[in-house]
Amino acid sequence: MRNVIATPETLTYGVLALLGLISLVGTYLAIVEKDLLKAVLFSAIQSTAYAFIFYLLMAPDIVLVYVPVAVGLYPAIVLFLIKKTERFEGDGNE
Amino acid sequence: MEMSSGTKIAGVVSMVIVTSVLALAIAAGGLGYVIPPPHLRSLADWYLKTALNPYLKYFTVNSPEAVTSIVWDYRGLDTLFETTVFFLAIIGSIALMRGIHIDVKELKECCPTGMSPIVKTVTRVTVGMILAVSASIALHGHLTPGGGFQGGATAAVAPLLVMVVFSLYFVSKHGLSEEKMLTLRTAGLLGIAFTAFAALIIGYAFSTHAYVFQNQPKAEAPVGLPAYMFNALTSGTLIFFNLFEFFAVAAGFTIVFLLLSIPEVIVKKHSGVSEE
Amino acid sequence: MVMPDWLSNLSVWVGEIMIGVGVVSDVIAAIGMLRFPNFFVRLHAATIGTIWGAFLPLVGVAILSVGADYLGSYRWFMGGGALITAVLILILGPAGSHALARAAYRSKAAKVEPKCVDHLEEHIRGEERDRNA
Amino acid sequence: MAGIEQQVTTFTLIMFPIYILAFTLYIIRAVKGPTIPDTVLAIDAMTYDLAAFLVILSIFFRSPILIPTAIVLALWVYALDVYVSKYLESKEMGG
Repeated sequence: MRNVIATPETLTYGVLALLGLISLVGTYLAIVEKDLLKAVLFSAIQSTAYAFIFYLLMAPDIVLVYVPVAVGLYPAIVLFLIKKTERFEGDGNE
Repeated sequence: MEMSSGTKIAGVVSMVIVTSVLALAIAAGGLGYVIPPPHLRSLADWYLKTALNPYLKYFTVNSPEAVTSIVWDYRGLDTLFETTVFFLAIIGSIALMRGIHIDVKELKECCPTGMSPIVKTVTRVTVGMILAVSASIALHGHLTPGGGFQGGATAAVAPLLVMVVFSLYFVSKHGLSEEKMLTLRTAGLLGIAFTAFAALIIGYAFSTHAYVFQNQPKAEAPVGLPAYMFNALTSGTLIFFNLFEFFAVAAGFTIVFLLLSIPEVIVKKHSGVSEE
Repeated sequence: MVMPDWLSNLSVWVGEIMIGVGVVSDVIAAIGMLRFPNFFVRLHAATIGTIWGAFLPLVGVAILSVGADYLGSYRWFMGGGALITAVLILILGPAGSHALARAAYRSKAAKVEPKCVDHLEEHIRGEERDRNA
Repeated sequence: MAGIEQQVTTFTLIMFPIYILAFTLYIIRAVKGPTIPDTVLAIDAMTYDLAAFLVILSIFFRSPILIPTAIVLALWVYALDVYVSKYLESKEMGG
């Protein structure tokens, strides 16, 4: 009998599902986090998971454009702006 | 109000459960969502058959990389307007920072330190590698995955890294200024425009029909840019588009980061905002 | 160029052993990362993760791809890419960890916690005193 | 030569779940990490391992075009490290 559980396809789909869930968790934590520096790092987790997803979907073009923008440029822009404003998100009534 | 860690964990767990249940339901055929069949659609089949096909002389792009040939040939005008949107954003950020300029003397008095010598040495080694990788991504854009925007975004991280590690003073002392980057960006954009009109100009010179954004010869318009140059596959306009887009994107990102990394003291002084 | 069978078999075996060692150290590093008590102790686990868990398998892939004849002539490209990535990680990983550790210490973001004597703190204090004087 | 192909493919398939286990452990530390440097360190180590894994996977998928993604990933995580250290260490990002 042929083994149907451990074929490359099922493994790839399982990993895709796991990465999707990881990116979901990263996005949720980035939204609710009050410390903006930590939020940037959570969104970096999400970016890494997405880069891997695009890789597994055989789209190296997208990986090549996504990784510099989402890991190299976007955290830099946000960190520059946090440095110029405030690190902790307030309630607005202080 | 700070969220407690219990609330956070509960939120994460509930989101994971809801998403998994939804995905399982859709995969099992519920909720009325039809998953598209996995076989090749006719449009994709057409692109794959014509992207590099010397026998279909009037339909081919002469590029083995189907994505780049779609981006810069089949839907070239669309990409042109996407590029326009990107550069409008950069023009907006330049307009926001008007009146604020980079002065080397002021920077020297302000903060010329940078990070530790180990990081500086490693960055000195890596910047060359980054530029090499980005040039490879951009110039092989018509052969392997990659292209002008990818290469430009990659190259823009090199000056940004130098700016962060060595300080803005070091960068401006060695001659990287906003005006130079603006010139480079404008040259790149002009190059893109010239490449778009190249076939039209050639057609006018030989008094035949030609189209804007034309790459290879078409029926009724038998002009086109050479697919092979110096015995190497250059795919007509694709290599020029990639090259000019590379310079334009790299320079555009660098302008934004040069403006963003000006210390807050100097920004306040130039824009006339007094210290609180 | 045709490679003798024993040579390609040997390179595949060596490459697989290197990848296997790398994967095991990767898991060890991940467990250490999870179980160690604070940041400065976790740096040790991160070192294992980057050098033994990433550098070694990449060199292993480069050796393996030499013997993997079924990949055709592209195997030289793949092996070269793996080797370049390995060298990059060998340079970048320790430098990144160093920058992070230095910043964590100087900004007091993480607590230095089994500590008997701290020469760096005295040194930084001395520097500050000199600057103020 | 089919023997080598079969051997390498089976070997990679066995390595697959172990790598995923390691990534999951790193992610748990990155999400839990009490301080900022902990999170960055976990993401850092995870992404270097991910770069190695991507190269192994491109041997598994037999497609050489997937190799450059690993180089790009390894380069940019270093950039993330440097940004966060600079943020923690100094008063100005451009200083």
